[in-house]
This record gives sequence, C-alpha cells and structure tokens, in this order.
Amino acid sequence: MVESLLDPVVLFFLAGLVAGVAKSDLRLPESIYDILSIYLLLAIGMKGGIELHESPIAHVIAPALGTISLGVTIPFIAYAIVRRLGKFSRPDAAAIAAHYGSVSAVTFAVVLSFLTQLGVAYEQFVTVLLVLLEIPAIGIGMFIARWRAGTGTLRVRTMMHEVFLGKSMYLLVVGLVVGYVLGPHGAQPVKLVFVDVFRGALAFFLLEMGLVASNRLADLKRVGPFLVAFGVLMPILSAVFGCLIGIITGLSVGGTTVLATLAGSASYIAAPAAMRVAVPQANPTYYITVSLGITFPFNLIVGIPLYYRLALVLHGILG
Amino acid sequence: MVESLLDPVVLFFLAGLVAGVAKSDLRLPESIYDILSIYLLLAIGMKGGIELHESPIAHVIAPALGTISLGVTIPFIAYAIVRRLGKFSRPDAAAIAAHYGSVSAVTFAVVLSFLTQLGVAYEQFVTVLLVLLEIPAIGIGMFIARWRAGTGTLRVRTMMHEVFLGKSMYLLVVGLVVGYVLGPHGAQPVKLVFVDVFRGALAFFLLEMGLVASNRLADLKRVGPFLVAFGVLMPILSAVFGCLIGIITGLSVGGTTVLATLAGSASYIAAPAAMRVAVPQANPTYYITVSLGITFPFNLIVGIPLYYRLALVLHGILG
Amino acid sequence: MVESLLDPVVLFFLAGLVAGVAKSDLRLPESIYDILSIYLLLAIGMKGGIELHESPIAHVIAPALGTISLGVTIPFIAYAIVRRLGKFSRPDAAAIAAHYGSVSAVTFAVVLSFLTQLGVAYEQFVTVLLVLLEIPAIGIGMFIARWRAGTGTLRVRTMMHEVFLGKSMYLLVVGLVVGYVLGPHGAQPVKLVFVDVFRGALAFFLLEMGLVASNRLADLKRVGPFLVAFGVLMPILSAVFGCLIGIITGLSVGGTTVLATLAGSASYIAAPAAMRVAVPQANPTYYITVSLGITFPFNLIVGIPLYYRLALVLHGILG
Amino acid sequence: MEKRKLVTIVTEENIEHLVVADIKRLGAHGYTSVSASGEGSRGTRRGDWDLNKNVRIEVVCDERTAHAIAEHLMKSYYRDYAMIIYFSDVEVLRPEKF
Amino acid sequence: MEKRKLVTIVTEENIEHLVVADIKRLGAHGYTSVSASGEGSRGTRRGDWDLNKNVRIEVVCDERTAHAIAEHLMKSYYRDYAMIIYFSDVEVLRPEKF
Amino acid sequence: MEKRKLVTIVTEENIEHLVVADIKRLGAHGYTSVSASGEGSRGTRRGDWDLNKNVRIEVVCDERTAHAIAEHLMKSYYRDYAMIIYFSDVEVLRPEKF
Ligand SMILES: Nc1ncnc2c1ncn2[C@@H]1O[C@H](COP(=O)(O)O)[C@@H](O)[C@H]1O
Ligand SMILES: Nc1ncnc2c1ncn2[C@@H]1O[C@H](COP(=O)(O)O)[C@@H](O)[C@H]1O
Ligand SMILES: Nc1ncnc2c1ncn2[C@@H]1O[C@H](COP(=O)(O)O)[C@@H](O)[C@H]1O
Ligand code: NA
Ligand code: NA
Ligand code: NA
Repeated sequence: MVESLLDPVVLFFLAGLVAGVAKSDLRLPESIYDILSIYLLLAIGMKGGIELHESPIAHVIAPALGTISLGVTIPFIAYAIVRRLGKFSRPDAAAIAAHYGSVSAVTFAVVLSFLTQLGVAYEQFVTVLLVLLEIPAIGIGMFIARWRAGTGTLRVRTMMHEVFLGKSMYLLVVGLVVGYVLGPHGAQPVKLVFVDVFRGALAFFLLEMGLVASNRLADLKRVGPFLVAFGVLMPILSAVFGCLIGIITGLSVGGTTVLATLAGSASYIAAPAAMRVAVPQANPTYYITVSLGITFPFNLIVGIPLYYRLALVLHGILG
Repeated sequence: MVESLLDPVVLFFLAGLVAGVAKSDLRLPESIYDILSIYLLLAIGMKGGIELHESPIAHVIAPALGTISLGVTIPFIAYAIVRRLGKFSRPDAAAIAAHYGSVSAVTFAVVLSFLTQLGVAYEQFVTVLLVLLEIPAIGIGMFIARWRAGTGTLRVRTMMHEVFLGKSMYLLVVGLVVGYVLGPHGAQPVKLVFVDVFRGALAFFLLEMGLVASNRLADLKRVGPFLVAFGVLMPILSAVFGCLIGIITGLSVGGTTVLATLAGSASYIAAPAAMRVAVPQANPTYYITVSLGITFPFNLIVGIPLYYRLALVLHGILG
Repeated sequence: MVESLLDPVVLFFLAGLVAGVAKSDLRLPESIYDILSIYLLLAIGMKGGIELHESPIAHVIAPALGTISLGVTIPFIAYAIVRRLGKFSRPDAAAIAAHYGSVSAVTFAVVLSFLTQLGVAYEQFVTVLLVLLEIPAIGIGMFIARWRAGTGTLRVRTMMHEVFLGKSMYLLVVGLVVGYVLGPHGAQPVKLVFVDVFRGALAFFLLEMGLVASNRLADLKRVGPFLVAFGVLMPILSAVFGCLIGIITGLSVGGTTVLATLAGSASYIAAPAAMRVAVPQANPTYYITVSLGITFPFNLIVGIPLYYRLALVLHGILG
Repeated sequence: MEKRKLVTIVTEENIEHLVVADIKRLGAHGYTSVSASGEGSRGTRRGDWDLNKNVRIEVVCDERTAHAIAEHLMKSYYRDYAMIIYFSDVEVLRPEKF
Repeated sequence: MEKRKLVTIVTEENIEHLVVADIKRLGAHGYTSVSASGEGSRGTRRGDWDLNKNVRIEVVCDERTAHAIAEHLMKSYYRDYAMIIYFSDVEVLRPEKF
Repeated sequence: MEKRKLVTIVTEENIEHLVVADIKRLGAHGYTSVSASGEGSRGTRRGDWDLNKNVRIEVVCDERTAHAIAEHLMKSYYRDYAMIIYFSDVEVLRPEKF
C-alpha cells in the first residue's frame, strides 16, 4: 500500500477525494473530464497497439481465451451474489454484475504505472486482454437482464450498438489498431503526445476522478452495508480468479498482476452508459456508487499492491 | 498513397472517417475541436515564424509574388468552371471559388509532416506562402459575389474585418510574428508545447476532423455528381498550377510540393465563416460538403503523395 | 523592459492585448480559459512542492514571517490610500485593498520565467511565499469590509470557506503537497506534463489573458484617473516594501525580486471571486479593471524588470 | 402570428439520442438542445461526469404533437430516468414550419 | 394538466451556489441551470473569464413559491449583482412534483 | 408585475454578432445567449464544428420592440440562415428595465 501512495497518480486521486469530502462544491469544468477521458482511452489503446506490434500473436491466444472465460464467468458469479445474498432485484443484480465483469481502463493504466515504477515486466499484449474483458461482460449483463428481468424494451441491434460502438470501446480499439499498424517506429512522431504525456495526464484526470468519486460517497448510506462490502470483496474474489487464470495460461508475475487487476476492476464508463439504456429499471445509484465510490478507490489504493503480492505468492506456489 | 497511409496523422483521420460512417452519433465534445483548432493555427504560425527567422527575406520575394498570383487566379478559374460547366448560381459559384482559392492550414501541416517523414527538405518560409494564399482568395470571392451576384448587404468594412481579423488568419499571424521575433533560441522555452507536441495534437485533431468530414458525406447526394468530380479535379488542376509557379519561382522539390498542396487545398475554416456572412445566398451545403467532405480527405490520402510525384517529375523536366 | 519583451510569455500576452484592442469580438472558448487556469495553478504548486522537498525548512521561517507581515500590512495601506486620497466608498476601498494585498499566481510564474531566462537563482521555497501571501490579504479585505463598511450579510463560516477552499488556493495547495511528498525523484513520471510543458501552456494562457485584459481597458474611463494611477503606483510601492522585507529576511537577489513581484502583484482570480461574494456593495468594475486591466499588464511588461533592478540596487546598498 | 406549444424536456444526456429519435418519429419538425445541470427528485446532476449530465430539449410544435410527445416520453422514461416535461404557449411567425 | 409558474433567473455564475441554496430553502423541488453569456444594464458578460460568466436558472414551482423566490432574490441580490428574473405560465403533467 | 414579451431566437452561431447588434439597435436593453445544437429544416446542427453550432438568444422586451426585432430578423436572415423565432408572454418585476 505504501508504494501505491507514492505514485503521483494515486496522490492526485487522494487530493481530489479529500477536496470532494471537505467541500463538495469545488468542481472542475466538464470540458476537462471530456477531453482527458477521450485522450486517455486513445492513448491506452495506442500504447497497447505499439507494444502488440512486437509481440508474437501466438503468445496471446491462451491468455486471451482465459480472459474471455473470466469475462463470461464473473458476471454470473456477481449476479448470484448480489441477487441471492444481497436480495437485490433482478435488474439491479444484472446491472451490477455487468459492471464487475467489465473493466476500468483507468485502473488498468494505474496498474501498468505501478509495475513500471517497481520495474516489474509484463507481457506486451495486455491491452488486448483489456479490450477482450470489456466487451463480453456488458453483453452478458444485458443478456442476464433480459433473461432474468424480462426487460424487453431494447432491441438486440440497439444493444449491440451500445456495446461495440460505445465511446470507450471505440476509442480503445482505434488506438489499438493505429498503434499496431504504426509500430514503435511509425508512431515516433506522435509518441510524445500519446505515450510520454500519458502519466501526467492520467494524474490530472485522477484529481478529477477523486472529486467525482467523492461525490458518490454521499450515496453510501443509500446503497447499504451489503453493497459496500461487496464493493471491496468482489474485486478481491475476481482478482483471485484472475491470478489463477494468469498463471494457468502462462503469464509472468507482471502479466498476472495486470489480469488480476482487470478482473478485480469494475467499469464506470462503458458499463454504466450501456446499463442505463439497456436495463433502465436498475437503480443507477447502486451500480455507480459501488463501482465508482468504493471499488475504484479501493483498487487504486489497496487493491493493486495486494494483487501484486497475490500474484507473487501464487506464482511461487503454482508457477 | 501507401506512404501517406502510414502517417499516424492520416491513420487517425481514417479512423474518424470510419467511425463516422459506421455510426454517425459518436461525437467528440466541441471543446476538443475548439481547443485543438486554436492550438494548431498558433503552432503552425509559430513554427513558420521560427523558421523564417533564419531565412534571408530576399529569397521569399519571388515565391511570394507567385503565390499571390495563384491566389488571384484560381478563384476566377474555379468560378468560371462552377458557373459555366456546373450551371450553379452566381452566389454559389462565387462562394465555392473562394474556398478553392484559399487554403486549408491542416492540409498544409500534413504535407509538411509527409515531407519530414520522407526526409525531403523544403524552404523555411513556406508558412508565409500559407498566409499569403489564405487572404486574397477570400477577398476575391467576396468581390466576385458582389460584382456578379449583387450581394450588396454587407459593407466593405465588415468584409475586411471578416477577412483580416477572422480567427484563423489572426492566430496564424500572431504565431508567425511571435515565432519570428523569438527565433529558434528565444522560442526554446515554449518549443516543447508549440513544436514537439504538434504532430500528436494534429493526429488527435484529425480523428475529430474525420468524424466531422464523415458527417458531410451524408450530403454527397445533395450536391450532385458535378461537385463531387469538381472536388477531386479542381485540386489537381490547382496543384499543377502550384507546381509550375513553384518551379518558375525557384522553389525546391519540397517547396514545390508544399505550394502545389496549398494551391490544391480548399479552406474549411476561414472561407466558410467569411462566405456565410458575405454571400448568404450561397448554399453552405455545397461549399462545405465539397471542400470538407471531398477535397480535404482526397488531399490527405491521395493528393499529397500525388503532388509530390508531380513536383518530382516536373522538376526533372523543367527544373 | 526590453528583456521582458523577448520572453515568449510576454509576447503572447501582447498579442492578445493587441487583438483585443483591434477587434474586441475575437474570443477564445471558455474551455481554454478553464482548463489552462486549473492546470497552471496545479503546476505552479507542484513545481514549488518539488523544489521545497530539497529545501531545509528552517530557511523558510524568516521569509515566511516577513511575507505574512506584508500580507497584513499592504491591504491597510491600500485601503487608506483608496479611501482617503481617492475618496472611494468603504466597500470599494476594502475590496480594492484585498486585491493588492493578495497575489497573482500568473505574475509569479512570469517572474520565475524571467529570472530563469536571465540565469538568476532564487530560493526554492518561493512558492510557499505565494501561498502565504494569497490568504491573509483576502481575509483582511473581508475584515475591513465588515468593520468599516458594515457588510453584515455574510456569515463567518461562508467567508472562511470562500478564502481557504476557493479554487485557486485549493489547487495551489494540492500541487504543493503532492510535489512535496513526491520530491524530484517521485515526480519524474509526471514532470513532463507538470514542469516541462508549463511555460508553453503559460504562453498560451497569456494570449487569452491579453484578450481578457484588453476587454477591461474599455472600462478605463469608467474608473477614472485616480484608479489608473493607483494601478501603476501601488504595485511599485508594494514592491519596494517587498524588496526591503526580502533583504531583511535574508533572501537572495532572485528571491527578493520574486517577493517584490508578489507584493506588487494584484489578484485577479481569488480576490475578485471572494470579494464579489463577501463585499457585494463594492463595484466590481473598479477592482477588476484596475487589477486586471492596469496592474497585471504593467507588472508583466514594466514591473518585473523594474523590481529586478530595484532588488539589485537595494541589495547593493543594504545587502 | 399563430399559436403553438413549446414542450421543454430536461433529462439525462445519455438518453438524449433516444428521446430525440422519439420526438422526430412523433412528428416534430425540429428541436433545440442545450447542456444543463440541475437538481430534482433523482438527486443532483452536476454535469461533471458522463452519467451525470442533463440536457434541456425544446420542441415547438402543434398541440396534438405536444401531447403525443409528452405521453410517449412519460410512458417510456418517467419511471426510470431523471426527467421533467413542461408546456408553454408560444407564438410563431411561420406556422407551416412547426 | 395543471398550471405552474416557471421562474427564470439570469445572473452571475459566481453566486450560483448562493442562489441555488436560496431557491431550495424557499421550497422549490428542483432547478435546471445552463451556462450563458449576455448583456444588460451591468455591461457585457461574455463568459470568457471566471467573473464574467452568466448562468440561466429555471425553476418550475407553484405561484406562492415563485413569488417567495423572486422577492427574496430581489431583496438580496438585485442591487449588487447582474440579475434578471421573469415569470411565465407553464403546464405540467405531474403536479405533485413541483 | 407587468407583462412583457420574451423573444427566443435559435440560429447559427456564426451570425450571432450580427443578430445581437441588430437586437440592440432595435431597442432591446439586453439579451441572454447560450450555446445550442439542434435540428430543423436546414438539417442537423450538432455543434461539433465551427459552422455547425447554434446559439439560443433570449430577449425580454416590450411588445413593440419584440415585433420590430422579429420583423427585421425575418427579413434579413430567414431566407439564408437556419433560424427560428418564437414569442411568449412573461411577467417582470422591474418593468422600467425591459
Ligand atoms: N422544479 C424543477 N424546476 C426546474 N427543473 C427541474 C425541477 N425538477 C427537476 N428539474 C430538472 O429535471 C431533472 C430531472 O428531474 P428529476 O427526475 O426530478 O430528478 C433535474 O436534474 C433538473 O435539471
Ligand atoms: N432584456 C433582457 N433580455 C434578456 N436577457 C437580459 C436582458 N437584460 C439583461 N439580461 C441578462 O441578464 C444579465 C444581467 O442583467 P443586468 O443586471 O441588467 O446586467 C445580463 O448579462 C443578461 O444575460
Ligand atoms: N420545431 C422546432 N422546435 C425547436 N427548435 C427548432 C425547431 N425547428 C428548428 N429549431 C431550431 O432552429 C434551428 C434552425 O432551424 P431551421 O432553420 O429550421 O433549420 C435548428 O437547428 C434548431 O436548433
Ligand atoms: Na472486472
Ligand atoms: Na487552394
Ligand atoms: Na500583492
């Protein structure tokens, strides 16, 4: 935990969180949120694409299949937990499940920054895993919602549209493709903006996200103790699955940490946008508060260092 | 053409174009467009000013006169073609003529990026040519509109104001003057932001422009086959003139390519804004669709490499 | 003066000023103002924090106490001058006094840029002085307003809130703390964005500020000759105090120049926002025009080089 | 000058595309939308984050269309989304347009 | 459909938080606000700089609350701040909400 | 409370400066403008690009001025620019101001 607190990115997040708690009417203009979120998604994709360029495609197959299996499994587990143990309504449980099956690209960026800071290597294709894990969970969340909650208002085409052409998925994929086509050499002229500037921009964005997350904390009492506990324990459970799949499919300690973090992260851009349209009966206060107000800060401050140790230990035992 | 497709800047443009065609409701917030367009104009001017600092002013005279003659001639040719062959109304023809006489600063930035990528040198004063070519055509477009179309509502003072103090002209000139005064040494402290970051920011902007241009494609059927053909052939015709003037006035192959591209480019910031006010009867769908939806993508993807070959060949024959 | 005119930052300011005077309807979108002002405050704080990390805290004590004494004294002097000599109403005098006791973070950034350009060293803790000088003056301005002008509408809690959690104070302090915790080594990953990009972004911001300041010039006749003179002479007077305190508390020539500039600068972000709420009867045209339309440009173009010479001379005599 | 109805809708920005599609389908000839923030029974929407933005949509149309729009939006979105709708009387110069 | 009052306030953005707090205290159940620029007796407010921004706030409420809001705002801010207030009649579908 | 007219104009942002100058010349004492996007007979204006932005301008004034403004704008811009104008009745507290 101490190491994560010395990452500038995490410090800025804490500063935003404290600002929000101290005085909830300080706010950054929405243009900062808009611009930085678009930039970060593009840059995450692009960095991944550039690295993928150098990576033998064969190596990605086993981890990719493992990741997809995570994306398919976690939402069902999360649904069962929220529905059975938490006694939430079906739409609520389905929407929350989609969030925990999906991923947070910013948490992904922070785990990479964390590993870089520690000098731990990771596989060059991890951004592909990010993309693979983002899609199925949202689809499955929609599927559960339809199947269990009978929300028949949305046509399948619209649903597909929301999933595959949602802003965050689209920007990630554009970055990935452009980065892959260019490779390290071709991307040289734009490297300064899309690679070097990245961590500073991420720090700035996290100040904003700290403010936004702190506003969510006001709703903690509205969501109740079950969801608060879920927001901490579900990521750990998913991260354990992520670690196991990482080790089984041959990832390094670094790569395993990344996959565990992906599994443990909850979406707060793509999933809420998709669920708001696909499962309107679900109460957004629940899924937004738990994913953005609890799991996101938890992962940034406590989760990532924890998953790293977990990966180290399990690699020692099983690897 | 292949080389242009490996320029990150062009790849991002294509990504935006594809996004727009695949799903026209993805949109970047207007603040990104606003900020990047202002930054790019300033930075283009500034880079030009810094380079001009080192350039003997005498060398710029012949090319400058040649450029002005292009700026005066092209609008009349374009007017005649659109009016006689295309049978468009006088205001429409005058407004379109102003667009093709004027220039696109972004296309200019892309040709410089293209030449840098290929390692081809160009004269250091080319940005002056950009500025010289931007002004007269808009004035002449207004003049033709007045003379041929009798649009007497706008006073001369307002017209001059629109031309010389329009946003894009003003920012280019500010950058040029500041860069010139500072020179390479004095500009050192701001070089990172105004020079090094430039190509990355341009790439980002072109993603947005791809989206904007793709929205224009929806109007292709409204403008008809004549304008579509005009949007491809007029740039080539103007580029041939540009090449000839470049060679006659002693520009290098690189400089000739730049002048050809300037001649072949059509304005989509300054000219539309000025024409919308000065020639209100002209239908903006025509001039915006043809300059932004056809000529702009054509130049980026096909035109620039073509004009470079043309410059090479003509230099071989005449140079 | 000549040296300041070759600073890119000052040149951009002039360009904005000229643009505004030539044609008052050119305007940059508000998102640029918003984003850059937030970025600059954070970056100023952060740079200060990083430098402070290496600075023995003991050294800061004497200059800090001296700075606070400036912050407490200057508003009373300014109040007396505006009230007695200028015959302004009590609320007006109190509000103006708060502006001249407080500081302009951008002017601070420009003096650092000026000293760096000249190769003059300054103490690493100067940003702490900036923060110390921003707070008390606003509080004292509120106190004078209450005491002398009987503006009893605002509760003390609200007032404290406005002062300590105002946007600019908050961002400066966040930057300072984060920079201090990280130190030069820890801040390495975000140095590009928060340190290297700084001067370019400042130049861009000053273009905007030139436009904003030029719009204030239209109100010059409304504020009358007394305030115009005050806007030039008060900064000089305060700068003399600043110089003396700097020398007495053992600052170098560079540090003395910085303290003189801080003393001589007038707030145009924090103070207007606080005064508008705390002293509503004061006419904002007065305090905004004089601080932003007169003192700010004066300091940038004439004041800073002048205070530097003053510091040199006084150091020679007293140091 | 002829009378028309002005329907004003304040709702979540993330369903703007759905609402606009409905409005057009129900016969409106146009709409105007602006970004907004606000507060209502569904809490504070400060506009500082994707799912937290409001949009204020205005439609000038005849009374019949106004009612059709309001009824449809009420049925489709009121229960699940932050939304208010109100009507006012306006006069227009080119009645054929609305 | 029942009748309500729409109160529209255009004022300086820097006092938005004060005005909104007052509005809520006086009994309004919600409000909608958008960024604006404009010109009035207090000069041009172009929105290009912190102290130069306007905000346009709308409140749908009953007549009594509308008057309370207007009276309070007039008393508290008219003298010292750029501000206009105007009222219009609107119809709403869920009167209990406003 | 006295009655006034509220004139609302939605048009292209690139002619905002012309329209505002006209409004002031015709006797209005102020106006409020906000950025907008929208759709009408002249196609979709999404606000994502310079020539594609709308602006929504509001003027509170007396009936006479309202008609003068509408007539002038209609004559000068309706044919060539995306523009709608509509009127509504409002009440103001300080009639001398408008
Ligand atoms: N009484 C009201 N007056 C004006 N706007 C309101 C009012 N109530 C709600 N709104 C707006 O409508 C949105 C949705 O309202 P609600 O569904 O009540 O949360 C809010 O975020 C406000 O922007
Ligand atoms: N007659 C008017 N019509 C519309 N908006 C107005 C009018 N007068 C003033 N405003 C708006 O109200 C703000 C404050 O007005 P004032 O207090 O008169 O300066 C202005 O900045 C405008 O945005
Ligand atoms: N029926 C309508 N209701 C509300 N706004 C409209 C309507 N028709 C047009 N508008 C707005 O007015 C602008 C210009 O309209 P038009 O000249 O019909 O293209 C559009 O871009 C819309 O923002
Ligand atoms: Na997950
Ligand atoms: Na051209
Ligand atoms: Na001061």
